[in-house]
Amino acid sequence: MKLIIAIIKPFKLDDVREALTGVGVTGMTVTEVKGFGRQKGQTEIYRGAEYSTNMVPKIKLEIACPADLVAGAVEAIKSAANTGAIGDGKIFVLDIGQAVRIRTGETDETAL
Amino acid sequence: MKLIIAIIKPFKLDDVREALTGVGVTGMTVTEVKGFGRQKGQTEIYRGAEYSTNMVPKIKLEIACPADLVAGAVEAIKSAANTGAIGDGKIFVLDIGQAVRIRTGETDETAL
Amino acid sequence: MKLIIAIIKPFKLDDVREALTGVGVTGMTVTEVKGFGRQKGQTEIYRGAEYSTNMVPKIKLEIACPADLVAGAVEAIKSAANTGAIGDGKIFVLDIGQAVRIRTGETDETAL
Amino acid sequence: MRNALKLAGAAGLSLFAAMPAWAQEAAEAAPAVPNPGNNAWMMTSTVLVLMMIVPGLALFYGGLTRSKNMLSTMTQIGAVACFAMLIWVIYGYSLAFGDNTIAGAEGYIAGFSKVFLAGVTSDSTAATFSDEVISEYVFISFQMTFAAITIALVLGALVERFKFSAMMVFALVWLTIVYFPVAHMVWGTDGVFLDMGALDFAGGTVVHINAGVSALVAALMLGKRKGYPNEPMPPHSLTLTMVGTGLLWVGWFGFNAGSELEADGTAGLAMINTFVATASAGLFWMLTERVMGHKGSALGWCSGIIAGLVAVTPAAGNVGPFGAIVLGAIASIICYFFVSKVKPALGYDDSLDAFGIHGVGGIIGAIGTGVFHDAMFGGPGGDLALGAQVGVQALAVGTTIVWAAVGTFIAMIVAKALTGGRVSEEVEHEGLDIGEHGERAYN
Amino acid sequence: MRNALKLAGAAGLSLFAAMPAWAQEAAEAAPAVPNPGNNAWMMTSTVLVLMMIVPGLALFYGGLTRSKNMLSTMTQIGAVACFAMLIWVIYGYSLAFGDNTIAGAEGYIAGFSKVFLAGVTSDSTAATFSDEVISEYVFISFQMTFAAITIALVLGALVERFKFSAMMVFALVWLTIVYFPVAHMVWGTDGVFLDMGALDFAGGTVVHINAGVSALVAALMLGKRKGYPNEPMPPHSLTLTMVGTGLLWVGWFGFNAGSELEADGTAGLAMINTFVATASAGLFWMLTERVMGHKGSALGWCSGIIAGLVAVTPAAGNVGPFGAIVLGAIASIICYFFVSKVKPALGYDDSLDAFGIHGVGGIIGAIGTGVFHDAMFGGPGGDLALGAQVGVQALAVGTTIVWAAVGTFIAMIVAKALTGGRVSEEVEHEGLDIGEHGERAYN
Amino acid sequence: MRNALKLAGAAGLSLFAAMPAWAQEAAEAAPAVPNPGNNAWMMTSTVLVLMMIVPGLALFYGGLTRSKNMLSTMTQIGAVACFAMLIWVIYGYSLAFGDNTIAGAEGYIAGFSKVFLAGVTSDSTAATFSDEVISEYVFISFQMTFAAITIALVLGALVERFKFSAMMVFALVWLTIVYFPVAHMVWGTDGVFLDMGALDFAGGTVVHINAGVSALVAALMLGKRKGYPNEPMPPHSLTLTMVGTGLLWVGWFGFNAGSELEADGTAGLAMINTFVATASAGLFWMLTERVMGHKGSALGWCSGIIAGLVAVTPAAGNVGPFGAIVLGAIASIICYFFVSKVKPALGYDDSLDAFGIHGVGGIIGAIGTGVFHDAMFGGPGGDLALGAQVGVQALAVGTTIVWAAVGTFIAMIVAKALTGGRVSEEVEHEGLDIGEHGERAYN
Ligand SMILES: Nc1ncnc2c1ncn2[C@@H]1O[C@H](COP(=O)(O)OP(=O)(O)O)[C@@H](O)[C@H]1O
Ligand SMILES: Nc1ncnc2c1ncn2[C@@H]1O[C@H](COP(=O)(O)OP(=O)(O)O)[C@@H](O)[C@H]1O
Ligand SMILES: Nc1ncnc2c1ncn2[C@@H]1O[C@H](COP(=O)(O)OP(=O)(O)O)[C@@H](O)[C@H]1O
Repeated sequence: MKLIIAIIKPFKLDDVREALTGVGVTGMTVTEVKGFGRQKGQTEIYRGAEYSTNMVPKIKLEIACPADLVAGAVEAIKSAANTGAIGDGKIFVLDIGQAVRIRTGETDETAL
Repeated sequence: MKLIIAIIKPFKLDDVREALTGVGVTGMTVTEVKGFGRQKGQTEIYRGAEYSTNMVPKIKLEIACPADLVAGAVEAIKSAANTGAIGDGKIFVLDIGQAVRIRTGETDETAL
Repeated sequence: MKLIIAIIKPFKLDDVREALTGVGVTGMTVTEVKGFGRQKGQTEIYRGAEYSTNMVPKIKLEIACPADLVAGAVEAIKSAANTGAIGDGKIFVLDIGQAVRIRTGETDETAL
Repeated sequence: MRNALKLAGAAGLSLFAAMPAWAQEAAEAAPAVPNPGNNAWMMTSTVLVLMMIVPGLALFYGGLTRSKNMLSTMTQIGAVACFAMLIWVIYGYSLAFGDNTIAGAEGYIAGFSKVFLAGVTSDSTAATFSDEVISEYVFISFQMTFAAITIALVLGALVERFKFSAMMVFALVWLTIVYFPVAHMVWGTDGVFLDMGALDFAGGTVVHINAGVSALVAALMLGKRKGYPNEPMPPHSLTLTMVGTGLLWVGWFGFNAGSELEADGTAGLAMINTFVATASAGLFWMLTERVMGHKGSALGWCSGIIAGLVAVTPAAGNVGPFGAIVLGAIASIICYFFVSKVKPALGYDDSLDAFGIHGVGGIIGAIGTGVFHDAMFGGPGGDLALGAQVGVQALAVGTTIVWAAVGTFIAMIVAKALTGGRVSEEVEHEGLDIGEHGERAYN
Repeated sequence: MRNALKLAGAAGLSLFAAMPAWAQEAAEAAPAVPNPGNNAWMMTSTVLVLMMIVPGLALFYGGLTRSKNMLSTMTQIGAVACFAMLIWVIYGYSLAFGDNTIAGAEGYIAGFSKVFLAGVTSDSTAATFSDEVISEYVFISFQMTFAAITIALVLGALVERFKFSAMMVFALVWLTIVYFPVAHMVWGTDGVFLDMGALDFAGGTVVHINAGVSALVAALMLGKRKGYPNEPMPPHSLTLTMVGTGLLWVGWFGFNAGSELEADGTAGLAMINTFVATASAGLFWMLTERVMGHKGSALGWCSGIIAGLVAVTPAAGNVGPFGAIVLGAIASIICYFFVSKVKPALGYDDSLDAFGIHGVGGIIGAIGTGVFHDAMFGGPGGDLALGAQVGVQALAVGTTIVWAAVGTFIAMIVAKALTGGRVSEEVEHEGLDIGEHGERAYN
Repeated sequence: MRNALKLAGAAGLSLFAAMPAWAQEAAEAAPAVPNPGNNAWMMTSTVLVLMMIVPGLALFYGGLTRSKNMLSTMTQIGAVACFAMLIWVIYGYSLAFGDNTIAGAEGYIAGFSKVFLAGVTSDSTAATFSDEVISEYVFISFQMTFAAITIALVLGALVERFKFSAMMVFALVWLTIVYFPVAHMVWGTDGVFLDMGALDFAGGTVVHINAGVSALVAALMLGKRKGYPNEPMPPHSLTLTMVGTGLLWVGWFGFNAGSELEADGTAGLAMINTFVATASAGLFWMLTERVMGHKGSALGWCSGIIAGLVAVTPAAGNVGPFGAIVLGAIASIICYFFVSKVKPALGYDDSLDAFGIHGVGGIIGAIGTGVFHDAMFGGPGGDLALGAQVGVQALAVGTTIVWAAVGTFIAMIVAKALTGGRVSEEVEHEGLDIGEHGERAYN
């Protein structure tokens, strides 16, 4: 089992979720985050005080899935989240050692 | 060392935290997230425009703990967070390679 | 490749980001979280009802970086985030199996 | 509104004393036409009382609830105010201020002569306490807002679990059997409280004691919120509660100084008292917190402001400014202890302290008015039989308490029977915003 | 403001009837000095209408947008109101209320005699509908707020994509070719609507039909928001929308009861109608939702309140309280269907339903005023030729619709030509707060 | 409030000219009774000024702070206003408006004759600038709100680090040695500024220059916020700041038009000027931002609105509408540069620009009043010795600046000595909400 962590642009969330559903992903967890990277943040000015935040609002997805689904899922995210512009985001894949569904106690792949 | 990631229902947070303290967990990090899965979200209507969000508010816990505590911690979460209804959430366990306590510089298990 | 997860005090964010940039880290993802640990939360009272939250606002950083950068990055975080007071936070290091830059499709270390 | 008969005489005299003879004759000869200044002030006052309800009270109460119940709290206040307004013009005004009475109920309720505002036109007038008049439509509107805010105040004890439909049924019954009669007792020309000489300048009995006691009884019958008192339920936005507090204070000048029905010097007295009693109460709550070993708090300031406003309501034109300051301080301190110590000890869930502040503060204000009215304490009342006045005040208070408690009991029984009264556990848990209204306050 | 000529006579008569002979003579002899009571009420009313704009409408509209466009929405409302005020004193007042006329345009527009408020001083007065006067500066200020709120209302259809600069150009043209002429038609002493006997107490035609129709035309010309209707665009803060609703209701008493220009019994009638029509509409919207199988909603309550206020605007002093209740209910039900069913079916993006509520509600109000004015429905109008009055109302409505549509078309063409009209896709996507103003509403 | 003596004569004349002989005699014979219209307007004005403080200023300032200091900011404003009200009735009114004077301090301070409002009853009256009167309780209340808002304004420079207790001590000393004397100099019947013919319609000197200069001195003595100017400190809710701006504008009509003390044509002039100067200033700030290469901003609009209101305060009834428009524009542009360029260059931390807007805008307004009062610029002042008037204005301004600076220095020394002045580093870091009040604004 793998944990896919994807950082995407907020307005791409719906597209990505649909793409993932399309390749068989049934669940995910979504967090509002701020990203720091090549993309520059907006500049805000308040009465002459300029703040360039450098922090850009992003959405983080966490998707646990069986190893054989990973390639498809990564591909789905990659194409759905792509705009071609700086700041499109990243995908990281980690190993999961164990998974449990709280409601049923099912474990590992059946738990996803 | 392991990193336990648990997605639970928000109102179960206090119960789960108490259960974890009971089995010797001394720290954790909590994030407000939205979950997408089997559980259906609420429908909102604003002047005739219906929005079914599909996204349900959840709480994500991250608990770093020594390997020998994992079984107990997972069990504690499982029983404390369980309501038997769809959407109770998941537990994932990952490996941690290294841990540091910033204040003291202690590392690995003593850092937790 | 490694994923560094750091929990720090919110007001240390700018210092830490600068320190990381100094050692060659070019990107990171930031989340507002609440931490539970040794540090005690503030007590709030509303018309006689006391709430001791036990939850302290923290910032979580996630930094994906090549293995050889990890030591420097951990060191940078450690010294920039340190105040010497309880609650300074933790650093965890995990393995990343795969990384993708969404915009270009670049993978692994070139994707970071 | 104060003791009409007594003060009317006095004001009339002083007014006439100040007029040349030709003008006195003219005044006697001419049919009553409202002075635009008085009409203007009463329209302004009416608008101010509406502002107390929406957005004032809606924000004050709403900020204190959890965000998942914000819209429910605000909507219940808004909708019940609307409902009260419609009931008021249909039969409420008639029952409270109509000019006939139901046989056998003299002094307790008026009759049906003004149902559907029968006979009222743009030229109709209502008498003030001197020999002036104001437009009756303005008077009806002004009093309408009093009925609306009173029922809305009761909700403070019931939020976060009371069904919208239950609230509507409750309001219908409660207004009919509690509010209209008590309003008549205080303000009706043959009202029993007026008759016994009870002082109540702006409706402390009708509005605050009435609402507070009813809130307590209704809260006991409805039961606690799930999780109370163990689960933390901190106010979701004290910012909004402070905005509501500010608007309530601002609007209360319509309530108190408007109750004089004229823009005269007594209205000015009611105004200054509404400033200083409130200022005193706001600071004394914070001071009491400090004395008790806590930090002076924002919610403490808000709570003190409201306690002071409640206490000065019956006193507004009946005491001097320094009596008002003392009264505000006393009300604030006692309400503090009631809300922070007595309520938790007793364990009932008066969620937003509708009883703890409006009920308790209202009782202190009513009794205190009897005391500080006396010239000895700087009041405009001359040297009175202090004990006797306090006795009269206490009798009016006691009657109101019993009446409100019994009436609320009946109204809650009916509401529960027809609607179930309380939302389901699931809705309470998800929040009434989604469960009852299908919306979220913040997206 | 109502039919000046007819009612002025009646009020004058009843006033004189109420005065002794010496006073009648005196009144005739003395040059007109404003009664402080009327001046006071009109200043209060003016302030109330400003409160409708900021913070009222700014919150009502702002709460309904997404948080990334909150400041843009509020700033556009605030800035366009400022701009309208300046235009008003420069030439708007003259064109709408000046005492000469442009040859050939009699009845449709006044002239330039009062450009830069030429000749107005602190001693100048404006006549009311009886033989009283108020200070002209007060009258100018009161009417200034009407111009300001009307253009701000139009923005409801254009938010989240209309450029700030485009809005300013649009406002300049629109006020000049739409607002000032229509205001003159309704309120000018030789205005064509006044002349034909159209009833419009507080400006339903000028303000609401005008703004609503213009909003529709402008929205069609501007195009939909990116993502509409597929992407969810829930209100970012219904809490603030409810605050705005409350303030609009509160302020609307200045609008409606102020339009009497005096603090008299007719102002009182306008006041009570503004209470009960609104209360009725607020509840009927929620009721309609229930009947349609949905939950009664907070936004439903707000929408009903506004629909009721809009509908009662032309009717305020022209119908009885029970006519007002029925009118409010009808407006609410029809607006509900328009906004929830007709608009989605037609597919245009009137973002915050400026047409669906102000346009539709305004038309219902205008026609309904013709009906409920009749004594048969409790109105003060005596037994009228009902059909004839309704015909006159419909004619005024129709003329306004055409005038507003054509004028808006021209104003939008100019605005687009000079500024592009719409923000770039990127700005629309990031939000106008950052894109147009370089700020965030919440940090 | 304007130059009482001069204008009183003029108004009196024109009033009498407008009355028939019998009425003149009657007016002379009868003891003074307040016209209900004037009393109504003054009560309304008083309520409006309270609304400027809570919720107006509390939101305006609070929205500009970080969310961790929101409650602290709002509570300090609310509590200091309460405190000022109590001080006012105890001895403040007497020192500012009492009818005796302390020997040797004639023209600078009144005496103790009205301590505890000695001798004031519901029948007491205060003279207006014509031969009318209003109820003294109303006048006391109106002036009370001026004292309360002025001390609250000072806090704008001190928020996010000033201790609650320090603020209370500071307020006590500052009101006593700065506010009451300066108020007497401007408004006392023998006040030195009045005597020298300085024009100050609604208290630009007493309120804005006074508060602004004091804010600057206090900020310098208190020191910068930790992290200023490197750490970003963006406003936590410009939405709430805009709400506060709207309420301040709305309430300011009570402040400015109320300062006429009557609902007459001059009040109308003050009203229209308060509209147009403000509208102009709001737009000109945004325009200046554009000219300087930035985006026109929401906070710019708010800042301009306040700058315009401040500048028109002394000018309100003393200039014509087009003088007001120019004055608003000038004030806005200069304040923009002061706040965005001069302050950062000098490096002190006037956190919310209390000096940059109230101080600077107040000075511009005071000097500008001397200019635009002249008939040449459309003012009501006739053809004046322009230079001489400007000299007088400058002298009053200069005196106020020195007086405020010295008094603030003393008050801060006392406050620091007794309370430490500033919160601990830890509290500043955690936020004053938790540290000083034990609460969070948002949960
Ligand atoms: N090394 C990293 N570790 C974790 N997150 C990163 C890292 N680099 C970038 N990110 C995340 O990815 C987002 C996009 O990165 P950025 O460098 O702006 O553009 P691009 O996606 O085109 O490479 C960032 O906003 C941040 O959230
Ligand atoms: N594959 C997944 N990866 C990450 N999180 C998931 C995944 N599936 C579910 N979740 C999280 O668990 C929550 C509960 O899942 P859901 O399918 O609704 O019910 P259940 O817990 O009963 O299986 C979801 O809201 C989501 O936050
Ligand atoms: N076992 C843990 N797993 C995950 N996060 C932890 C753990 N222990 C502590 N934390 C995080 O680190 C923060 C600081 O920990 P704390 O025990 O308060 O002090 P210190 O950093 O000095 O050890 C906590 O607020 C929490 O967010």
